[in-house]
Amino acid sequence: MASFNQRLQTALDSDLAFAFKRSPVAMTATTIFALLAIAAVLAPLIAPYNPFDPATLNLMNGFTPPMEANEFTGQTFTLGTDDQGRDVLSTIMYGLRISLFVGVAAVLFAAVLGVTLGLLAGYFGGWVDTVVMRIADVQITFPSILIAMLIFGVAKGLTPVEARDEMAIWVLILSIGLSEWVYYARTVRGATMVEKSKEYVAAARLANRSPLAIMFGHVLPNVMGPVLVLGTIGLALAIIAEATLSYLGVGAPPTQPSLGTLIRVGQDYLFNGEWWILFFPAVTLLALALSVNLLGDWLRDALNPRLR
Amino acid sequence: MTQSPVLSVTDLVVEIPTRRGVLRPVDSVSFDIAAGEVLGVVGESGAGKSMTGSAVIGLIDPPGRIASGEVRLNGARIDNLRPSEMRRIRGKRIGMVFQDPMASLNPLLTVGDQLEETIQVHLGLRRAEARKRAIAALEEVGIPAADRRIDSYPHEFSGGMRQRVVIALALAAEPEMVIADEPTTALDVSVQAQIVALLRRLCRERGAAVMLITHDMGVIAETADRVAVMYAGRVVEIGPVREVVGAPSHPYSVGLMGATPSTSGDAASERLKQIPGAMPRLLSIPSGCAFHPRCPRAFDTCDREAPPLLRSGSSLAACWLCSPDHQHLVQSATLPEAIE
Amino acid sequence: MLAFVIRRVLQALGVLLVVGFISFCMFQFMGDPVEGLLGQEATEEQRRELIERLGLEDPIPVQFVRFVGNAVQGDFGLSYRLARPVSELILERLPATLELAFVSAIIAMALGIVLGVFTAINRSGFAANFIMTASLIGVSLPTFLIGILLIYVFSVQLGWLPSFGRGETVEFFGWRSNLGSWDGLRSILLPAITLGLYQMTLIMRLVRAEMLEVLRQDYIRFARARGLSERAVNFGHALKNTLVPVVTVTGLQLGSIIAFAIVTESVFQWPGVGFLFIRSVEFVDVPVMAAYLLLIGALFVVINLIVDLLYFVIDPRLRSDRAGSH
Amino acid sequence: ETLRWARAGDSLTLDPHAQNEGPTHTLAHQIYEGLLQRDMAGEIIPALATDWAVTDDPKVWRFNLRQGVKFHGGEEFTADDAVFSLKRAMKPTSAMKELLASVADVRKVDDYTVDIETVGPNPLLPNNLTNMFMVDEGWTTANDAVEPQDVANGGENYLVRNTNGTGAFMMVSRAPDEKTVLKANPDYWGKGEFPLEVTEIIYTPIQNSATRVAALLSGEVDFIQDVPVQDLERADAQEGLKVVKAPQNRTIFFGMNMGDSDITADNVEGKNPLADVRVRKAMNMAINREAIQKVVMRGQSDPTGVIIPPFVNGWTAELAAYPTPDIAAAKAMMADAGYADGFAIRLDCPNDRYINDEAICQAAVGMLGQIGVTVNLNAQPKAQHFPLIKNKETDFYMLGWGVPPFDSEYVFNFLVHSTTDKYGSWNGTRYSNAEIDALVVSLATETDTEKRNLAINKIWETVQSEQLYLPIHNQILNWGMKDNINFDVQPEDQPHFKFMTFSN
Amino acid sequence: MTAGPRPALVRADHLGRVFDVSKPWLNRVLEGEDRKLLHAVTDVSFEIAPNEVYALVGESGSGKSTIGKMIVGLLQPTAGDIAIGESPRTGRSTRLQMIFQSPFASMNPRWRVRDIIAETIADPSIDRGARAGELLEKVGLSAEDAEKFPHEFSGGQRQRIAVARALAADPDFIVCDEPTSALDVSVQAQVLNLMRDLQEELALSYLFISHDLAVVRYMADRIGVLYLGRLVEDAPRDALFAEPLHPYTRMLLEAAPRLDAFGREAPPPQGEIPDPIDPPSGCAFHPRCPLANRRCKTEAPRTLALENRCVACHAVEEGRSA
Ligand SMILES: Nc1ncnc2c1ncn2[C@@H]1O[C@H](COP(=O)(O)OP(=O)(O)OP(=O)(O)O)[C@@H](O)[C@H]1O
Ligand SMILES: Nc1ncnc2c1ncn2[C@@H]1O[C@H](COP(=O)(O)OP(=O)(O)OP(=O)(O)O)[C@@H](O)[C@H]1O
Ligand SMILES: [Mg+2]
Ligand SMILES: [Mg+2]
Repeated sequence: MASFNQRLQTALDSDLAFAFKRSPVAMTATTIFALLAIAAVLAPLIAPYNPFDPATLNLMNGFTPPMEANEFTGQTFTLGTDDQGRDVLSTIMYGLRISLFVGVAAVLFAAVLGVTLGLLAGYFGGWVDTVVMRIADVQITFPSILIAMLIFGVAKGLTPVEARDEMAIWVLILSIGLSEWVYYARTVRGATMVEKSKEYVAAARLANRSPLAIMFGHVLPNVMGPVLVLGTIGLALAIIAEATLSYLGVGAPPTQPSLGTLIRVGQDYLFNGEWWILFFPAVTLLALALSVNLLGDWLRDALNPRLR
Repeated sequence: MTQSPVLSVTDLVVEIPTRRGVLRPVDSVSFDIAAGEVLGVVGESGAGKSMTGSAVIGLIDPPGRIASGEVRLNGARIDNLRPSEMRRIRGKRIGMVFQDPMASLNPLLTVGDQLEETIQVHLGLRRAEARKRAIAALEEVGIPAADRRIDSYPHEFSGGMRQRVVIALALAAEPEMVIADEPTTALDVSVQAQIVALLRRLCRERGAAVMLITHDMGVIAETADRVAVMYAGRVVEIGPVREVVGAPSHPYSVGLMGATPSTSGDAASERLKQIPGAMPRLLSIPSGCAFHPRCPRAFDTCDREAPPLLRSGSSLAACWLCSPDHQHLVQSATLPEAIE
Repeated sequence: MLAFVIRRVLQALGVLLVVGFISFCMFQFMGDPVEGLLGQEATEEQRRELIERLGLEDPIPVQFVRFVGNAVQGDFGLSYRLARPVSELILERLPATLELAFVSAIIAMALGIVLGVFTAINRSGFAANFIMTASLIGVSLPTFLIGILLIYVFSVQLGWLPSFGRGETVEFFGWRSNLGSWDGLRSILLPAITLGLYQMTLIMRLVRAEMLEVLRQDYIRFARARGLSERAVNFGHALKNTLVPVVTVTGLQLGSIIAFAIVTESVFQWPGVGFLFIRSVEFVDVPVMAAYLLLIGALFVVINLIVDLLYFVIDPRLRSDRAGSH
Repeated sequence: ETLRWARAGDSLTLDPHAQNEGPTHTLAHQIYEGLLQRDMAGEIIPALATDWAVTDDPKVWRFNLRQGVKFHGGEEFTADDAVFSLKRAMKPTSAMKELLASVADVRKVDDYTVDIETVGPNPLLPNNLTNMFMVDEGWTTANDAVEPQDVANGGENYLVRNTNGTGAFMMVSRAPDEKTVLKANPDYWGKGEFPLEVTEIIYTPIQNSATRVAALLSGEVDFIQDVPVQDLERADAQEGLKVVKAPQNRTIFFGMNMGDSDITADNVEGKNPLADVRVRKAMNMAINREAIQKVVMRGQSDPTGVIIPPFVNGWTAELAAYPTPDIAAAKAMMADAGYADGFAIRLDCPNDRYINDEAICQAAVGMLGQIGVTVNLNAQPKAQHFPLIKNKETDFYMLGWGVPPFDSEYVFNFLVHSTTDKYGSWNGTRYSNAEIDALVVSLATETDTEKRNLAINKIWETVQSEQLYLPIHNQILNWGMKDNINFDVQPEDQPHFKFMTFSN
Repeated sequence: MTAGPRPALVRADHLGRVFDVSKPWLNRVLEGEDRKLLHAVTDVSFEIAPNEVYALVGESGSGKSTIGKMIVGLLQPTAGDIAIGESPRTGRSTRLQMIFQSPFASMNPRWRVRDIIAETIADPSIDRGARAGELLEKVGLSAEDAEKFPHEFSGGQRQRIAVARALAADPDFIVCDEPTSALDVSVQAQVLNLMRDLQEELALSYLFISHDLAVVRYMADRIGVLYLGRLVEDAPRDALFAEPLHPYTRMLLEAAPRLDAFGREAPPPQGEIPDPIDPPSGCAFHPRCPLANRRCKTEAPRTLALENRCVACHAVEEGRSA
């Protein structure tokens, strides 16, 4: 048990940590991401208002500029309010929650699905491989937007209207996840085929290990590097995809706006001077995606042994 | 060996700054190679052989660099030339052959493209002439039907043929000096013999000096005129091949030869001699003589001071045992047969 | 190679069939074409008549078979909304989208490759690092936001470039082109940049990564050791080898350029197929939507095929007879 | 002057009898003309008919045609063309036939006189003729287009893409959804009668409202319809631009299923909360119409308490009065009705049909939330929304209703009468009252205006006391244009460019 | 081939392995090609006695690894049988172990050494940690090393770990596939010595695969020479080196560089190994063979059993080889 400190120490001494401490970009990106994530996770505790509870909204607060008192109600909001009188700051925090939740869940979903299929395809080859890769081919024919619209269409037809708002988030996760798994599957399949031919797998077979034990015990840990990089970049992609879908009106419901929904709403007010409705969510989205992308980028370089 | 050397390396130091400190893969290396002479460079993996070769031809990847020392080609310094000038020397006056013939050729260009390109750059010929020269070069390295094969892509050749192409490329401009970095490691024994013979024949015909880098003692013994043994970035012994291979002075050379199994002799059933431990990493090179922790005959001076190359017979060895001050040690204990 | 092509074509047909089925099914769930077609005040009788005429009451497999059969002949029926043959509608608008995609792809590829090579060669230089970091902003900004920003800055604030539409077009052999007039060129600039920016960053980053990989290869060292100039090494040897993976990704990106044109076209009011698609979704114009999805599927498949064939051109290893054995 | 004009949608077809739809008529009006037309104030004025009157037979209207009018193709306009055009508009594939349902026959009297006979006396016939365009008989027949385009069946004919009208403008080129160019008709009969200052029209549909506004702001177009309310101020304030407004003939309201004993869209088992008039009244009381007007509509609406705009016969100020929002009183009424803890219900709402439709619904969600009605908003495109109402699949929905004949009867027929074959097709409230139904039916044949108006009043009283609908507001139309354009907003949202003038 | 003096521990009987390297079906149909079969191993028979080291030598692609994998059961033979002890072998057995060529690829880099070694421990009653430490000490490392990861060791140390892992299954027989070809001479000597010591101490049998005649000479009791998947000569070590019978064996011996042959300039052997998919007719070695005659081109030689050794060569059979 003394090994925890020891392990921590090992982790801190590891190449990755070393590279991390040396990279101001990585540190800044992590800080920004952490701040945004904390704001999202703690939103119900720290946000000044709850924008998702329509009964608490006062429409008369609508379009209040940042730091100015509303002309009817006299209330003041740090980042102003949107068209429904929602506090933009609180809405961004809650919107971040949705964006992050959808992003993380979509990535997890895509990764689990893609990694599993990739492992199976790469390890067993043959018809398993053919089937998985042909599905991937079809899948890749549809860009994520179309996949999402498709799933939305289907989900819309299948779910009762009452359930739609709750379903919306899960449908987003499903559709983004489904459009991304191919990348994991392809990467993992390739890496698995490389790993499979390595002698340690033969050694494990000699020890009478089952294929599943070999796949998950031996191969999986060794293909996780690229998966980690893909996952980080995929997180940024998923966040942007969610925003785009919500922007197109097939994402998060208007009563529970995500960053994309906020931008869609805000875009209508760009030309008339009510810039804050678009600006703050857009900047937040950019900061979120950028920090994740920077991290992914850095991670890719840091994990690449040849660049070290 | 009285004529002036084609290549002369003096106190060459290569440094690579890394985040864990500055590495010295090559440390105060000196040697000469005369025209028509083959200098074999042996040593275990990581000893700095390739790095020395790269330093000579000026191809050390940044951030690595030549920190000090001189490289002279026919008397003129080449280690401080501008890139454009160095480029004119590379390929033209110094040719280089790498280990892996599979990887040395650009897979997307035909063999002819790569040959003609090189010939045009160095000899300033027109395309048609360059092509003729290229075919001739291929014939010379023993590629049958060269005029047809010239338009083939590298993958259409077997490993041995590919290495012949690489040699043709390296020698296309008739350089005075050839550096062959493990030219046969990736090949089978029967092909290895062919390639070594080819290299030796071509260089002899052209009077080129050859630096033959390998870790195969046997190849060195059969091919080289002189041998330099490297250990942890330094030349520990250099001298005529018969002496260094047959009767080495440095304990490391002794160990190396003893550890090499052989197809001849009678010692087949006897144990191989073995040197304990392994070569140190560049980050933790021991003080003094780098070999002293593994050396069965180390004494107190060895871990304090690095030995210079000292004369021992007709070769030079970097070992305090060869120093006149320590001759008594040599005499008192005749070299033990087995170092274990 | 013939076998390869045939196999690819067969695969492509399989993919298209699946795509067709999906697109067909998808629209079974979306909206009610009858309402879209007849409007608010139609009588029950009219509705029944229409349902019958469109065959909307047949079992789904029957409808699908009919759909495929017609699709094969290029007949996607008539648009519910515009009452014109879908194939004609699509053909009419395809040039706008293809041209937009083409210009975006050119911008993306030209800039992407140049910047990628630049950042790879000057790996640790300030400019390269700056470009690399800035490029991340490119991949972090959603397309729609880029479009809005460009319009805001270049049309509304500066008034330099048009904010919508194709502007003046010139007709060459029945192909209406933006590239023939100054106004047309001005009009295509903002949408093309919007659409191409993301792909450009992707291509640039890919080229850089591949180039760095290639520059580490032995044959590059060997080329240097033969005294070839940096230029010959970087462009004659390294770039060519970089192109193999870049071609695939660029090919795939071209496909997604066309698909992502949906967003750009709707922001810039670009009269292309993507715009047609969005309008059709609003009106639940099933034939147009189905045809669009099939078109995208077909484009992807064709592009993939071309990419695969390009491989043969670029990489001699694939051309050899021994490709099957290793 | 060249006029660059943009609006959200494009004309659906050029065949003037194939679609009964605003934007389609707008374009047609520039090219074709009817016997009569509405001017920019909405008044009926002569067009191809110079005068008209009921003959001695109250079932026959006589129209005297304008002489010397030429089609763009050079053919002269005569009574034959008028008879042909009206008959064409009555063909089964015509979308205009419902408007001529009362017409029994159309007869040529002489070359410049036409009689229209109706089934019964129809004093309102001219109202139905303003969008009834005249085509040339010879040209149409020669091009094999006697039958109007069969839109429902995906048909096509020569007229879909070719035009030959008598109007002030002629087609130069057209790419649907993209760009249409018209130029002035040099031989127009109305020279001297209309300003005719516009010489060329370049019409570009721009669906995205931000882009449309951007186009106006950046000067790429001169005139746009449907300015988003939030940009009115900016557009108006911008140097060289102005916005003109007028009330529109359209009211926005919510409908509630009060007729069924249980409904599916709520969370109450075995009961229909909307069936209780106290609940409906409470909900009406919870809606803050002024907040919607101020914030959502930026003042561009007239809050109202009745589902007809003021120009419609039957409208009174009392009907239009609406309660001030009173959450406490509303809650009390909810408690009275047994819903002290409220209930949940789904609200179906279009998101691409009315001005800020989705935002209004969202606002309502918040307001109703304050009296304990938890509303799940289902906003979707009109193509999916309207079938819900027609198929009676929604229990709480938004709808907007225009009244082209300017009479309450039209509203009652569609929205108040219980749903039968002929009536109540848009009555999503499932309200059914035999007495009221009988009254509604009687309006059609009642010729005594006073009696008729009394009946109308009676019906409205019931509608209001039953709180059949939750009215929100009447929409206000606005057009944005260059400062130098003089143009009034037409209440039907139909710009007739021949009336446009420029001041320099 | 020959029945040894002792009962054989491992017997390979007319072993063969064919790989299908044909192009996909469609290509073959269109291009009118036949199925392409690669005969990696053809008709190979040998026996390994208990406590004997049997070596297979041959150049790259001669089928050495394929035979090794078939013996341990990683590959199924397409022809012939393998018998372990008395019974024909069924399935894989942990009593047969293998040591691989690459000290880097043969160990999962994410696993601790203890787990790597323990994975092969077959007996569940054994305390794995203790056993791993024990084995590490046996191969000259320390028990504490069990906690480390493979990358913390040098190549030679890793090969020792590989030996420890093989020993963990308590095997009688270990296939060593070029275990030292990735190592430096000084380290190679350590590993070879260790393997020899263990073989004696634990009475193991090895199938020792190598392309290096010198190493084989040091390790093996008996040597089989492979050329293009066929066993061309099989002889006790000393006999083979003293008097190689097959021309290929002679060529190999000739070509091997020697430490004491300074400046030797023997003419190098001719030609390269042919394409195994399309091997020469008759005796596969005939294009490179100085003794080849017409018969060699057409007729594959049978295996000639001589006293204590065998060889497959027409020239030897006809007595032309002297
Ligand atoms: N870019 C680099 N960064 C850090 N260390 C390096 C780099 N390149 C080489 N080295 C180290 O320099 C030392 C000398 O390497 P070099 O390639 O010259 O060895 P070598 O004797 O040729 O070995 P081999 O027989 O394996 O080819 C090695 O320890 C190697 O790890
Ligand atoms: N899985 C496989 N599929 C197809 N061909 C194979 C396969 N494995 C081996 N071969 C072929 O079988 C032949 C023998 O291969 P093997 O690996 O046994 O040779 P080897 O003697 O071990 O060579 P090396 O010294 O290079 O390890 C070779 O030609 C090889 O290409
Ligand atoms: Mg080297
Ligand atoms: Mg092998």
